[in-house]
Amino acid sequence: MNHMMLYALVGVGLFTIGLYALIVHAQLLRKILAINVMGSGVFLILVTLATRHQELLPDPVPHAMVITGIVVAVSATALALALMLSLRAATGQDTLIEPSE
Amino acid sequence: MKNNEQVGKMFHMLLILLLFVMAVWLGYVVLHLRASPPGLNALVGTSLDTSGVSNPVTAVLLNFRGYDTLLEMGVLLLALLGVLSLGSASDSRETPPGLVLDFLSRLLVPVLILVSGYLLWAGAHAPGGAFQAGAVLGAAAVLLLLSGWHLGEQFSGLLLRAVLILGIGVFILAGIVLIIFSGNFLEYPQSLAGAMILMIETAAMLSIGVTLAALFQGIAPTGGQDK
Amino acid sequence: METVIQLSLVFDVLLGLGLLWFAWRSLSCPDLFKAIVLFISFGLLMALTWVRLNAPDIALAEAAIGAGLTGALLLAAWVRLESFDALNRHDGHGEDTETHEK
Amino acid sequence: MIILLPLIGALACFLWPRRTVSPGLITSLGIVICVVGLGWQLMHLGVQRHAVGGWGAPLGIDLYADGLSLLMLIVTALVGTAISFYASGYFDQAKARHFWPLWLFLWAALNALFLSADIFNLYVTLELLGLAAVALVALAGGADALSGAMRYLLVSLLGSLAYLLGVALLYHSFGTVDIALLAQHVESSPAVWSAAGLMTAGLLMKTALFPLHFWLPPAHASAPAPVSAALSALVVKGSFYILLRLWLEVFPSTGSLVGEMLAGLGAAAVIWGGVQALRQTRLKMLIAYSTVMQLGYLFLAFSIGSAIAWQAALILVLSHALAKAAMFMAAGNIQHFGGHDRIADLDRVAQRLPLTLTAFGLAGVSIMGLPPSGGFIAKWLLLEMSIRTGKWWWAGIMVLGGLLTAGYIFKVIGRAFTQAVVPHEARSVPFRMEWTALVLAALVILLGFFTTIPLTLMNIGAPFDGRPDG
Amino acid sequence: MNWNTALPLLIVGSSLLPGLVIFFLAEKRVAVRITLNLFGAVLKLVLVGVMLWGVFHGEHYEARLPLLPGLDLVVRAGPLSMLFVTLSTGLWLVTTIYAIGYLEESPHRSRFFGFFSLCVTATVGLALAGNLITFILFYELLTLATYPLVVHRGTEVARLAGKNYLFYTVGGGALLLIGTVWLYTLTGTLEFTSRGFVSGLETSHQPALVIIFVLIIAGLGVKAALLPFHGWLPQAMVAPAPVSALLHAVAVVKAGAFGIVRVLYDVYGIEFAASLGVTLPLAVIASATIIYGSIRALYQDNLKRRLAFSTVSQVSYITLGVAIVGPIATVGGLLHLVHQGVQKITLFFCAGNLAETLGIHKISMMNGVGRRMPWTMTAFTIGAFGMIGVPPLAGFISKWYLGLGAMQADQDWVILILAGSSLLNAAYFLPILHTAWFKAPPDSWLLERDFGRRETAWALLIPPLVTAGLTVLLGLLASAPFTPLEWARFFANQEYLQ
Repeated sequence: MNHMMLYALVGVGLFTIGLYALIVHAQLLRKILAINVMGSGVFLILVTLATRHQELLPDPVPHAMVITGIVVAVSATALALALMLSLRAATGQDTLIEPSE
Repeated sequence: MKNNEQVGKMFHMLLILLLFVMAVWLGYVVLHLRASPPGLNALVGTSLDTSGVSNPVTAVLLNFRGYDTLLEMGVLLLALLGVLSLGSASDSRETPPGLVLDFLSRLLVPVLILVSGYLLWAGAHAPGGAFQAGAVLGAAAVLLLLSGWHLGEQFSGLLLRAVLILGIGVFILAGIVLIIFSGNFLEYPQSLAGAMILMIETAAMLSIGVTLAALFQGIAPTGGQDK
Repeated sequence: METVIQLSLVFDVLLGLGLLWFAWRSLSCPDLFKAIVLFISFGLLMALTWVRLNAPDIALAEAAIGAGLTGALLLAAWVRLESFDALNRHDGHGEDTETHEK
Repeated sequence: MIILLPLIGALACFLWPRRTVSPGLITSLGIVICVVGLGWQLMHLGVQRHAVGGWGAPLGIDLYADGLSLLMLIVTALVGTAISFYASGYFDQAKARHFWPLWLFLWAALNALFLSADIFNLYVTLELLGLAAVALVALAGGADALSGAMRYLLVSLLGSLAYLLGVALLYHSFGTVDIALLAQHVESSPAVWSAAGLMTAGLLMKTALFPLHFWLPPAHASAPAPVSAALSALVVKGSFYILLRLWLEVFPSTGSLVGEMLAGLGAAAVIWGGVQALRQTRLKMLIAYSTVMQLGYLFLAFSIGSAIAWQAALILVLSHALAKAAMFMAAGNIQHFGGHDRIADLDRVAQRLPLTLTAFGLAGVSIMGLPPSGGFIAKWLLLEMSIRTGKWWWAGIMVLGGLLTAGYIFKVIGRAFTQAVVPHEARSVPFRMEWTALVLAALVILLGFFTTIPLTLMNIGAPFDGRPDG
Repeated sequence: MNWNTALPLLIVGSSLLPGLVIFFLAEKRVAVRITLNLFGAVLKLVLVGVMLWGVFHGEHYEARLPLLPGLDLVVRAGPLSMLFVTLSTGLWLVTTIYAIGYLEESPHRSRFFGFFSLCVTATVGLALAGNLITFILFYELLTLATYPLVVHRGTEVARLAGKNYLFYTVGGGALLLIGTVWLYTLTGTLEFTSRGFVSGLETSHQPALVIIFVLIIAGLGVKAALLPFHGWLPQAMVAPAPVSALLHAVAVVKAGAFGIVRVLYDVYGIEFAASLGVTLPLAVIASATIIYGSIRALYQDNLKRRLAFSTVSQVSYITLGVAIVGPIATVGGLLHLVHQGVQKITLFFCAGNLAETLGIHKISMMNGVGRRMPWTMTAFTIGAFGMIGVPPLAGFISKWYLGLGAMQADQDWVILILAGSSLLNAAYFLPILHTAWFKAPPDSWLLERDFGRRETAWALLIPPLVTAGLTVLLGLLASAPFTPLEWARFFANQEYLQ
């Protein structure tokens, strides 16, 4: 096992930090950042695990997956931001609100 | 009141504890995965030369797992649809650009466009490809938007939308045509593979770029926050 | 040879810690704008990491999309949030005033 | 290809926003035809496997269709068509131009999901599904809807990330993301267990099983009626379908403990959802909680775990989809009619919207699990199996749930008969909106008599016999 | 599908289809609606007549629809079903006529008659049901179809009554369902068969069987208004008179009683049930209900409520009769199923007439009403005497058989019950008659409606007279061919291996 695995651990760390922030922070922009950090963590794991033993060319399939993932992430982020803004416009606050009776 | 705070603290502690356990466990798992994963390396290697491109990643993205990419572009477009449906995108008002920004954009945009073109072309054999290229193109467009230039009427209409769906449209079209020819969805005939992939990529790049830009405009302050 | 391994190891450790630290800061620092900037730099570090993991394609994608465009989007959103606040501070011209500031 | 058609439709709608309705309807009819075609194929040629790009697993992505997927596709086609018709009467021009592309995207995502045999591809479809759903919820506008949508989006992103991490672990343990291949290679190991945990957790989050249901009611209740129908009837079923696939085929059968756990949560969901539904004062909230509850029933099958129990769960999926769609449409009519959905002053809807109330009532019959209805058959089978396997406590839960359901359904119907304190001015409800709801409700009643048909369909390729003990 | 399969379906359908059509009729299409109703009712009656003839000559009528693997929907004709089908069909016809008269120019008649037909469909369906699941299906359908009738008035009171009604019936349904499913897991079949299908099981299952029996009987007991579960019945009185008449004379209550008979004889088999030792407790509960109902009836001033409690008590005669192990008692019970129906519907019709023509709801307001409405009160009197069991009326016959049966099965305590309840019946009916006939009428009735020379509308007057006539005939010609007596005997012979 080579020390690339370090990045796998970093990935786990990012995933955890993101999850924590996602739960504790009320502010939406922050939640969105958190989600993105989590995503990076997952991608990191996804790729790192492929390089467990030194090969010449790394396994391209995870790479492709990660690129897909990144694009998905940016799309989701954009949508989330737009939602946040219109929510902000509608309620005047940038946190979630409880449904009114 | 005080009591509540205490409870809140307790939950907080509990949460941290749980997450910590999860992290440790996951760490253990990733470190002790089965020693020799088969991976698809070898397989990709062998079928690479029939894929029409020499960059394995592009091969996977556009050929082996092209279907994923197709759906993924769906996701991108979908996000845009969502943003538009939220109605925050509107005709942008002229905002006089900072001098620096203006200069920057004048300087950078052509470069960026060139770069994207290169990335697209290089994608076949070297790192790069539709997404990176599209992203760079998008970046260029964003710069333009920032520097006050905005999508004119002639763009906001049918034409713009046409460009937006160009990528996925071409993709689907190719797929269907290929069903007719080779019986399988998105199964490129060897000889044409390279060309078709390039074609799809070009379309994809354009759409991705414009989509990203549009996304930006949907959110950007120029998108008329008070109408 | 030994030393090269050692160096790379040190480099990796630093990079990893850097990632974690930036992530943590950007998620915890009180000022939103700072947070976004930190996030963007985090993205750039990610790109670096991808290179290190010899995944240049991802590196490009990350730099262009992950750091670049996401960053742009975030900043844009932030600016608009600010502008909302500005509006509220003045005369409360929101997109719809009646449901404003309940 | 069933997936492409709605995509193309969506693009068409996006391209020409002025005239969205006609392409939308045409597309939905087209999908129905395709599904029928696929059904014919399955019945005569058996299970279908299509290698996209001609590479085939593990390198490429496979599409796979057996009875299970077919049934889900049929449900989607039925409800989807109904929703399309309903929506064509529901939205005004401005909203319609946004609704149709999104809705068709959603539909495409569902079809893709039910046909995919590749866990990473499933991830992409999940995202497609999630984003489309969120955007549709936000379509309603207003603080509630937007907040609901936001919460929904965050949850669904979190869910898919957990799922993706699971995929990563599986891929690196076995070097493939194809379900069938995984099923061959998979063996118990910490990695597999964490993967199972992560994916299950992520999917449960999207399926809104009891403790993770918090996001569902606000989202489903605040969305526009046709969207609520789609979400409650179809979208949550998507992630449930993946769960089913994974536990039926991929993960080691020693998941019985997990099964018990899931069933326990399901039971909790039944009770909690029922009680909450009873306490609601707004019709759509009530229906949304009823969804939480009905989803609970599905998970009881994880404990009982025999082939028949799975089939029962599927029947329940089918009938719940039809019934719940009908209910939300009925609620939509009522809201459109009285301008509100407060249960307390429904104000004699029974007299003034007889068709709608009939639809609501019939759907209610199935939700309550009273004969004659699909819901009854499903409940009967589940009861039978739970007693046969000696797990009679589930039977108790089901009966209790039935009573709770009856409670909240008739709470609504009773109000519908009586005069409200403050009478409301009424707007007329479009003809097709009333009839669509009614037709769906009638279908679910008919299903009570012709259950044998879906039963035979879903057994093509015997998706349930893989793991007798679930 | 040949005639023998079609017939039972036709009988069920002959009220279902008109019902469904009626739902969609515009409110003012009175003529169409009435013709549809009557057509359906008459057609059904004719078909039933044909079937009676057929069954009597050993024809076998049955129709199946596969519901699940190994579980069919079955409608089948047998002596017991014929008894109940004939009763409900006959009474449906008269009630329809009555209802048409009763509900003139009142709102939402389409809805009313639609559900009304559904009710009868359900009743006939569960009478013809060939296995337990079919029975349950129609049983629940009945619950659902009656609810809108109970809340028909749309008042707050009506809503609460409906709520209460559901609380009982749906709960009962749940018990019934779970019992049935459990039974199914043990036996693997639910087909009604003479002398039951569970007796084959090995003895290890007997405790389970007892519990199941309790569950199912409790479930049915709710509708049959057995003692702890009778609460809904008096409250359901807010419904319009035809509904009360139908609910309490034919559909709901009888459905419960009928179900008990089915379970006792064709699921468990009376001898086997006796060997399980469940019949005696049932008989005791029934007796308790009889006495309790009568006593409660004594204290009601509201006419319909008094009738309701009388129903509570009278219906339990049926349960009592069939719970006494012995052919004659069985015959008595079944006879009462029919006779009580005919008599009680008469009484409700009359009560409706009083309310409709003179606005009388309380007994204390009935002074001398006999002179104002002689025909109605004659019918009422006949019905009342029938209930009390005065020879030669119908009620006497059934009670007579009950008594004989009790003796034959040497359960002499039952005689006491019968005697006691008859006394009580007398005690709560005779005062009514006395006030009606022998007290001086007030000079004006509140909200009286004038029908010229007739005391009230024809549609309201004919039905009670008809049923009263039936009461007499059933008493006099008890032993003529094709009477309920004969069918009851027919059935009893199948059930007991003498």
